[in-house]
Amino acid sequence: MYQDVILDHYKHPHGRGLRDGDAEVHHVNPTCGDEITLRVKYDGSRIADVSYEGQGCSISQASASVLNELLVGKELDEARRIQDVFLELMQSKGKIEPDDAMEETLEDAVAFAGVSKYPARVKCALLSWMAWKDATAQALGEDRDNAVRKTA
Amino acid sequence: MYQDVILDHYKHPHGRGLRDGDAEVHHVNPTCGDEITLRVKYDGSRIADVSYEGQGCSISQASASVLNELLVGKELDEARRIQDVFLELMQSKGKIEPDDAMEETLEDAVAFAGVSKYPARVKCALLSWMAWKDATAQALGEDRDNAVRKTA
Amino acid sequence: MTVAHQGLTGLLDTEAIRKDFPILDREIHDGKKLVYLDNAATSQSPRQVLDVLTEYYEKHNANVHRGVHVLAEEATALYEGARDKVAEFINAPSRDEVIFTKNASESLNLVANMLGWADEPYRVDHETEIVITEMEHHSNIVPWQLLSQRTGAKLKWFGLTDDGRLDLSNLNEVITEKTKIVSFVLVSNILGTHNPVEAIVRRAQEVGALVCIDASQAAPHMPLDVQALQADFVAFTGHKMCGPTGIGVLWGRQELLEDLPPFLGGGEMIETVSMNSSTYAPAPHKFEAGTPPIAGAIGLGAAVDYLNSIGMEKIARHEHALTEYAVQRLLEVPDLKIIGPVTAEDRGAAISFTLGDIHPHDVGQVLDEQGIAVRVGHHCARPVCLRYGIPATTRASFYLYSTPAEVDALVDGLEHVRNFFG
Amino acid sequence: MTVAHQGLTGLLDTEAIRKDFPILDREIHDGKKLVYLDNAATSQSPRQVLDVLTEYYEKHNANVHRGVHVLAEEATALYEGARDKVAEFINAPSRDEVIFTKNASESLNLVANMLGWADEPYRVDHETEIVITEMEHHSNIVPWQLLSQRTGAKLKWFGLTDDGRLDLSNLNEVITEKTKIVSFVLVSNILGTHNPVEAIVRRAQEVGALVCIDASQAAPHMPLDVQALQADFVAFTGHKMCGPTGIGVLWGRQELLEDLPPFLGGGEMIETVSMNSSTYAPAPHKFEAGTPPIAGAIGLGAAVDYLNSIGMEKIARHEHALTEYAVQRLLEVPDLKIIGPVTAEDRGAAISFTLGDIHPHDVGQVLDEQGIAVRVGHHCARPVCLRYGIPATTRASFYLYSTPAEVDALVDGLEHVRNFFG
Ligand SMILES: Cc1ncc(COP(=O)(O)O)c(C=O)c1O
Ligand SMILES: Cc1ncc(COP(=O)(O)O)c(C=O)c1O
Repeated sequence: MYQDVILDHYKHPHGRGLRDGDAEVHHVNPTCGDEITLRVKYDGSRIADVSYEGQGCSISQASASVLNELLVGKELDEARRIQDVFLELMQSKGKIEPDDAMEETLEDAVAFAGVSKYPARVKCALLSWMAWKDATAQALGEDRDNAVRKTA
Repeated sequence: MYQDVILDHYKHPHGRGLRDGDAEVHHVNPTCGDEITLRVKYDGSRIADVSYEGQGCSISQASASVLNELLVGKELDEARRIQDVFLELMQSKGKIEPDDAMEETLEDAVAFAGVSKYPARVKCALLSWMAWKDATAQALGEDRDNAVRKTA
Repeated sequence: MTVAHQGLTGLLDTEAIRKDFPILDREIHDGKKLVYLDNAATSQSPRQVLDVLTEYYEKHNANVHRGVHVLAEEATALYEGARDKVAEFINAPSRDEVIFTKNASESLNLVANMLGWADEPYRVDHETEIVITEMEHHSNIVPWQLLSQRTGAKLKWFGLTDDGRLDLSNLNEVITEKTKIVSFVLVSNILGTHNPVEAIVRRAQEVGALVCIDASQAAPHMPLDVQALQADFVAFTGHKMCGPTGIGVLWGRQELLEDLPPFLGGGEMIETVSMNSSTYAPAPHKFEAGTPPIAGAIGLGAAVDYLNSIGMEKIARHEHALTEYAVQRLLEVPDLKIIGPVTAEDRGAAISFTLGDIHPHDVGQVLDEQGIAVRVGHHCARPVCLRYGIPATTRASFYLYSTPAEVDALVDGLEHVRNFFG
Repeated sequence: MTVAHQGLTGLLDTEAIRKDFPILDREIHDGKKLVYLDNAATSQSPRQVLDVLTEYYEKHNANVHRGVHVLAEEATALYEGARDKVAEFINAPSRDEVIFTKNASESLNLVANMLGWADEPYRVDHETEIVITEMEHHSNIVPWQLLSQRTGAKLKWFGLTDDGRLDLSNLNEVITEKTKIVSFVLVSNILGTHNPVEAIVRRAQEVGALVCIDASQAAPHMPLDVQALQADFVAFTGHKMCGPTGIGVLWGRQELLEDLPPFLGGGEMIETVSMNSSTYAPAPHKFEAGTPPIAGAIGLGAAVDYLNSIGMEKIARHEHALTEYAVQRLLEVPDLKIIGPVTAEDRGAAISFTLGDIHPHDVGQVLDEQGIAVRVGHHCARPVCLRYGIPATTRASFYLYSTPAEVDALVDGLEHVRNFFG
């Protein structure tokens, strides 16, 4: 499961650190104590930044790094599609052999295919993705609130 | 376990029926619903009568009949000795092969040796004996009370 | 020896099935073949289940959840796989509604305790009522008596008709607006009666009461569909359905399991613990404190596979044919009186009876001497004995491996009992 | 590969012992020999136990108590025989003080619930206090938190010293006249600490509080004498002592078991039942509702026989020697920090540690790839992790079949982990 790509992201994480954002969430994986604080910043429907800080195992840390690399700059719709594919891969119990299309979508994240064989670790890999989803919901909810407030 | 002696006592019980007594007890074997009402009558320290009424399996019924036959007319000390031997036999899990001395003490009651192999039935065999012990304690307790009252 | 059973239809190929059950080859009392008619007390386990148990301990044994090593992953997959199997077996809408307990008794106590500690609208307290029936197993009586004593709730029950059925004539007086929970047995272990669920559930729903069904004698013998039952909780036990001892099931509706408080506290059932307070894992784990009966659950999963491989419909048909035959043959025995429905309609394969005034203990013992294993006593349903004014019954109960020849052996055995004590 | 362990004394003949444990031959990850160092989570079962389980189901399986047929008598004799064995194993004054549960968690919940429903002088209510410690397993925390929430009793606890021992400096302030129950672990499953019983028991007796000891990590590893402990209750679990899953034990003092109310209601635990009220059987049956884990208890009896055949004193000596060696070897690993006593004195054979800032999940996973099974996480003792400011630990835990070579494999494995993430 420890593909070089994963170890690389673990040792040299992308976009780590907390920067300005529209929403912040804190997620914990209670079974192993992995923790992440994650902020999203939107520029309209474009993801301007995903910044994060956390502690945890290599899988959860590398996954956050991959997420940052993959999603920043993308349109929300596209990001959601990517997340769905990643989720599908992680829940495949090692039964999906990523094809070219999947590799194109997930880029470095295909390296997590091996992790999906380890149920105890799938949660680690998904921690940052769940945090991102949650933060996005908050940010967009707030945007809408803000929008309402502004137009009011 | 169903020795002829046991079946005989079951079909033709000795001394069945409730007669006058110094004390009466009612005992139940909750696991199978065997019941007995038993009275003892003492003539000083001599057992004048053990009368009883009850419902239950052949073992519990035959055992009451044997008890009546064996104990009525005996001195209390002797009766207690007999009960101890019977108890020992019943708790032997089929491991005691009654010898002549035991046979002399227990008479027909040695026929219950086979029952001791069946833990579920030992309680049936002991029901009337426990009732007798209890009734005797009551009767003698009362006697003593009576004695105290008389001398007071 | 009578051979009256030729031409019975709907029977299983018991010759093949019996080969799966090592214990059925056992001889007792110097060479007498075992005739095992005590299936309502506990069933036997096929080789297929025993092999799974042994393989678990020889290859995969580890504590479940949280492990990152191979054995822990395997044990967890097997344990949770058993949950999937059980969920499918009872047609549960979600696998997370299947809670593993140690037996049906724990399952029923779990329901009673959840309701005692629950918040409104579920809370059972001194202003509310609990409804059971007079034909319940002690395991579906005592937990409610305890709850009633501890909360002040009133315990009420449905009585029985003379022919061994629930008396529902006063349905609306027994289940009222005050009723919080109605708990009843689907198939009685002593009378064999298969109870009508719909009428009771409809009335319970009318007044907003929860419904708990004790399916201990149903799950082993017929297709069980918790959605069709429309109950809120369904309890049953592994050792009566070809599974190992020490494993039971409580199925509960997801929303309820989410809302209701935990019962036992400990490892596995928590989300996070500090000295001051804890939060709980989602169901089913919330209700599974401590290391679960891992091998037991996996064995139950194997038992479910085995039963499915035969087919629950077919098992039900087999037992129905056998019960019909047994009722008919038993009624031929002089002085024999069936306690419970004297028919095979709406009844399970447990038949209780008295034999003149020969005490059931004696009946059972003399049958045992002939190799025939039946149960005698009050079958943990003493109120039924009180209701019919008898101290005890003899009970013969059948399963998928039971044969008409065993019914014949029983009938012949009873003749012998009569002669012996006659 | 290092061979530093020559000359260790007090070790068992593990070559012979390991032949009894089929799973120890298992190879994982393409031919790597299993190095099983997760014994504090669950132990493995020897052939001798597995054979007894299979033989039970193939020859004697029946429901216990009340049966008059041969199988029922045999099953009952085996089940009650297991109780005799366990009673002797812990030097219980009476066999009737041994209650079979499904696991240690149920045993501890049983105590908490008995005290919650008890009459005076045992009753825990809002004017009383419960005392535990900061090193308890969640199974000895959550039941008391629940009891505290439900009764209003105050929950207090002993803290920990920096070197992983109980801080008893405030013994008299923590245990006071208001204390009704003190419940603590004999040997910690995360720190390995073996706690001093006498001081705590003496203070508890002084104020008239009951004492409950969680011996889950002691019973498997050393002679256990409930009389010498002078506790009122002692809980442990079968699956950690070579027994099957799904069986636990609660030992309790006879007078208490007589006085305290039942917990779960159902079959087997009653004396007589009517719809209006029930009376209960004497202990231990009063506390064993429903069909017990029959095979589990019998398997535990076989495990006790097995442990006795090796000798608990010898097992303790073996583990002590191994622990001493392991502590010494582990301290050679750079960046490794033991969480718990850094000595083999007054400690069990479970050793928790951190390895630099490599997350325990990664440590465990990379060890697993080498065939080495350890546990990672908070080990159901999260307050200990909070206390020492760490998210989790890696834990290696030994048993009678563990060898110095396995310690060496662990140390080599940890070197590999360091290089891998270095
Ligand atoms: C110290 C301690 N107490 C209690 C338990 C709970 O045991 P079980 O999970 O078998 O209930 C464990 C093991 O998990 C333990 O190590
Ligand atoms: C109808 C019914 N309910 C509940 C039970 C209790 O099951 P268990 O003893 O496995 O808890 C039984 C069996 O004994 C039963 O027949």
